[in-house]
Amino acid sequence: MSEPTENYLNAGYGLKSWLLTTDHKRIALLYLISITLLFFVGGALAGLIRVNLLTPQGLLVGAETYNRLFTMHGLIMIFFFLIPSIPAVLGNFLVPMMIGARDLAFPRLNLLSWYLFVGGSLLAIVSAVTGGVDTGWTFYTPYSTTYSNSHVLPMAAGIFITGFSSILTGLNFIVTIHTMRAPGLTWFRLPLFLWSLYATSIIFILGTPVIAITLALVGLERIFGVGIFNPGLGGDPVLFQHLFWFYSHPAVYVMILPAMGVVSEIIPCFARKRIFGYSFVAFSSVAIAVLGFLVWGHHLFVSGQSIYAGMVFSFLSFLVAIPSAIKVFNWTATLYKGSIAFDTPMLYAFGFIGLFTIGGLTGLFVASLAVDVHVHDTYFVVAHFHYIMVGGAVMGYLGGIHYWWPKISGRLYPEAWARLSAVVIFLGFNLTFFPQFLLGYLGMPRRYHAYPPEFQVLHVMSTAGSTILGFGYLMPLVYLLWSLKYGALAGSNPWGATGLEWRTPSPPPTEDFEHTPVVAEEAYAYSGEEAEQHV
Amino acid sequence: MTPHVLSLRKYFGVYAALIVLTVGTVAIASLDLGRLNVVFALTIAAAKAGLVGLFFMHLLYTSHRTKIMAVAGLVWLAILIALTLSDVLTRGWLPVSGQL
Amino acid sequence: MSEAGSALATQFDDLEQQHDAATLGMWIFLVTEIMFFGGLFAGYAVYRSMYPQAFAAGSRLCEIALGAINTAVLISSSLTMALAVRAAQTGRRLAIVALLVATMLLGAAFLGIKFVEYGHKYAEHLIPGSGFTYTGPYAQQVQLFVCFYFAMTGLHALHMVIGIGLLAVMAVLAARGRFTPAHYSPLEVAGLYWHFVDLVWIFLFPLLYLVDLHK
Amino acid sequence: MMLPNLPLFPERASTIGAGVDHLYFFLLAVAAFFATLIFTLIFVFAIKYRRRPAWNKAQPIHGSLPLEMLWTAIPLALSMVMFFWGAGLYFEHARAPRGAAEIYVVGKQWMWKLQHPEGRREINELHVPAGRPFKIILASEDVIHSFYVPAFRLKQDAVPGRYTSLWFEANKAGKYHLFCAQYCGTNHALMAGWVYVMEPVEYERWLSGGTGSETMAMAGEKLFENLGCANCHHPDGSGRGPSQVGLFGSKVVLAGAPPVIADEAYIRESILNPAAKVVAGYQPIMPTFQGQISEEGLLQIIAYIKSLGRDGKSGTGQ
Repeated sequence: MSEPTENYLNAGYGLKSWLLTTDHKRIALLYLISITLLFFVGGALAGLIRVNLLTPQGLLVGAETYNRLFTMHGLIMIFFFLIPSIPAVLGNFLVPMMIGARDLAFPRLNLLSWYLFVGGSLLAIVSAVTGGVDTGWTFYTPYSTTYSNSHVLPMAAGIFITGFSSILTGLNFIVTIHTMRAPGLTWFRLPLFLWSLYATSIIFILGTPVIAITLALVGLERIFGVGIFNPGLGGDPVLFQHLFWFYSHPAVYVMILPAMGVVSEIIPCFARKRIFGYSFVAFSSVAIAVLGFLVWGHHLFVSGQSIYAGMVFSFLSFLVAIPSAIKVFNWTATLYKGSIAFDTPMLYAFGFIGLFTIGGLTGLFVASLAVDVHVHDTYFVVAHFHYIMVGGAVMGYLGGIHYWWPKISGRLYPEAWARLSAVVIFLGFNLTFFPQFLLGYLGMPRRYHAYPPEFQVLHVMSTAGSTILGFGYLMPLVYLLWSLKYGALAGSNPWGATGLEWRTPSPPPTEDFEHTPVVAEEAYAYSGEEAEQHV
Repeated sequence: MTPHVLSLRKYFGVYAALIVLTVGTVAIASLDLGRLNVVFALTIAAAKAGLVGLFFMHLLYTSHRTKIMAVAGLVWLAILIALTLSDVLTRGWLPVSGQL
Repeated sequence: MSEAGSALATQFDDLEQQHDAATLGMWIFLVTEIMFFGGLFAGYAVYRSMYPQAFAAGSRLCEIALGAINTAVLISSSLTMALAVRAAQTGRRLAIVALLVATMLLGAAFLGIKFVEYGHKYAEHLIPGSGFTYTGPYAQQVQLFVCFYFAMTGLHALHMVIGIGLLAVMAVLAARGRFTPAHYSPLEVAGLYWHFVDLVWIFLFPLLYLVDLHK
Repeated sequence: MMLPNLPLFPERASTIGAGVDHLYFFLLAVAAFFATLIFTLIFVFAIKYRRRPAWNKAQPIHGSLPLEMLWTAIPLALSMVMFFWGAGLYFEHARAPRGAAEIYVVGKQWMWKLQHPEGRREINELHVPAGRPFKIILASEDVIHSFYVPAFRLKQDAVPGRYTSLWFEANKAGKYHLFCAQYCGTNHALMAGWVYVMEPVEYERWLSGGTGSETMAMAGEKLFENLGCANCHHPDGSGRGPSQVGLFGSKVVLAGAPPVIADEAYIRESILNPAAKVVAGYQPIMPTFQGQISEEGLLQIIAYIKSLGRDGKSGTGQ
């Protein structure tokens, strides 16, 4: 097997051929590089937080610095890593390839969205290096509008701009999936990854503008000293929370839905089976996206929100549990009587299911009104959303990166190291965050730079876990880069997977396919026979 | 691709209707109808928006999926406003002795 | 064919698919715009329900005549815009340019009148902030209303400015003969945007100018 | 449940706590069941159907409608149990029993200022007797804070510009953490203190041990005089403003608006923004007191007005 002579990576050299590219695959790589940098910045901040919490008084830094650390950690990880992660990297790379198209519908908008992302991240970094923001990633008013002396404005502007990057990505995906599918590729033959990205795009389109206008209003209120959230004028601080969470709760589904899509690709491939209950998995993605918009008020159970609204939001929140449960059961059932291989992507997928299950089940605790009153704004919530966003979304992201790495780079990574990294991350993650559930129910509030001494043992366990987790995240960085030069050539379909993206060489040519493919069968049409294509 | 061309008559007819409705909304606002004032104002605005959307923006003649998109935007706006108001309007419901 | 070929981007199979994608894309963008303004509308709804008298009092500060004239101006610009698209559908190049110019002029007139209104507000010290002076009852909540007035009309005016810029580009393209009955998607899409800006105003007018005239 | 230095379960000291903990145990049981089920199935399938020469043919199974129905219905049913259970407790927590003593709490960066109706003030400490319901009325001078006592399983944000409240009845003497749970700026973590639940006898001793013996209502009455409120608001209703006797909790008929119940929020609004709701038959001539009175002062005046009687009945006064 030799590398195809002409592919998207060698189609042009030099900075210009990258910075002015409209090739969705190259834009995906630009995103990959940007968000990887930001991930390690956010990770370093998390490391500092964990070290600081080793002692009850705070080991390293004082209150002011600590508040900036956790705020910047949250902002960078959420807005500049998790939200773009799978959609902008894997989605950009795969959406046209999975539907047999030459590119997205609007390639220049796609490039623009990357530039917006870079512009937004630069503003965030400017805000960070000039002193950072200390409002918490939630920007609650009136602290963010009136009382904080930190650099809220550049950060809000950065998020505003990055929001438009998300909007353009979502718009591009929806239009592309609607109008550019290959002949024969009906909606119910689409890979489930595309269903999940479609659902994600709905959230980008309908949710992002609301956070954009909300943060713009916060910015204006800071500039002019008056505004609609000002309690002195009769402004309602709880209104800000409504507008903020209208986007920011669905944003959690922006993070988890694409990861669910990735897992729905990986499991059939390594179990050599069609996914169990295709249409249930597909529709549950859409159901999660839609229901996800109806539950934001569960962040406001103790905020002074009307208790009747609280009950409505609690009820609706429980309903979201159902499509999530359907997905987990269907993935599990897919394994039944499969032919299961334990390649790295599959290990990540198992890790995803395990951690997402715990994250999802603890979601029931925080959706439940009376229990949430106790655990709201404690480490219980911190642990819960890390199980979803890190245990779920990041595991899915890494699983996807490993699954499609041969396609992206044309090379195979060292399998033993990769399996080790999956195990290390899984163990490190649980050691980091499981103790935080206990801390939370004990009553340890979040965003504390110092804490009562009886919580120390659990904090030390958590910090120990985070060290392991940090090493786990560094491992793929090293061996994936190594594989670019030394990895074995992958060939077009190293996993023996179905799906159009595997029908074209690795790395793919610029126009994705030599001939527009025609689709004649359902997704995941694994014959059951193990084709020994494994290298 | 053959475009769907609407007659000039239709365009001018819609225009005339829009102007009439604008005058109408000012006129009705000057009557004291209590709570109905806001209902009329929004109904007329919705009617005008409908005319612009259906004819000027050709919504009447586009694909179903475009119509669904437009409706989705309105539905989500309604969700945002309705669920937010579900909090604001019910805050005072608890009796005073147990005022939250 | 050569004309069609130059208008067709490589990722599409034919002009119809391209037109489909362009209009769908624009509609999706307009949906995001609905939600963008939607945040303000939601805030408006909340505060109007909390402070009905203050909102009525604040609304008295708006000049109904100017608002109504502006509504008519904007509706007229929507008509000329729609006719410009129609001219492209029927292949009349000069008419497209003329109608686009008319649309832009009407848009500029709208902004001019808006500017006059802002000027009056400035002269009457009704700009929110430390200089805000209002002596009637509910002074604080009236200021809240005025915040909404400026945020909503300001955001709307910003969209108008962008729209006029967009139409200027379209006018140049039209003058160069880029639009044919087979390919006029950019003009259609720009038109959708313009009509949307009109739609927003159609709601802003009664919500800002005509609040409970009898309270 | 206590290992040395490794607590696993929080202390419980309120009547509400048991209900919350029981729901928590139910949730824990459901979560443990499903987590175990899923993990076991994955583990068993992964081992049993691992790819090997003797098992290299996966069975083509596409799905099963009965199974899908089953695993939609069971989570739905369980989550509805959780919803009603949690909502019931929540509703109970929101309604203070009549006769609960009221403690006024103001949060400000970064301390809690508390005042008992009998007048004793505290900072970052709250002394209460076991076995008596208390209602906490929360206000904030600056940003959002959150009054959190883990041992009571209770938390409520203090929101600037309005009042919120919570109630509890402590049932176990001891010393418990009081936290601020809503991030409020630099020293958020230091906005913490203690709740001392005491035996009733001890509490009485503590109450009488305070220096300032002026009750909240008395302090409020003083403010009422000093700010000149009494010039217009005569008790017999003869002044230019309406009487405050029996005002609290009564229905107030307004000029040009539907009637309202006079609660804390109404009184607060009427002091800070008098023109917002004008009592029928009176002129809107009252000036605003915004900027002239602190949140604590407002609460004192409210306490004073409450002392003048409730629900239209005149009270004892002070």
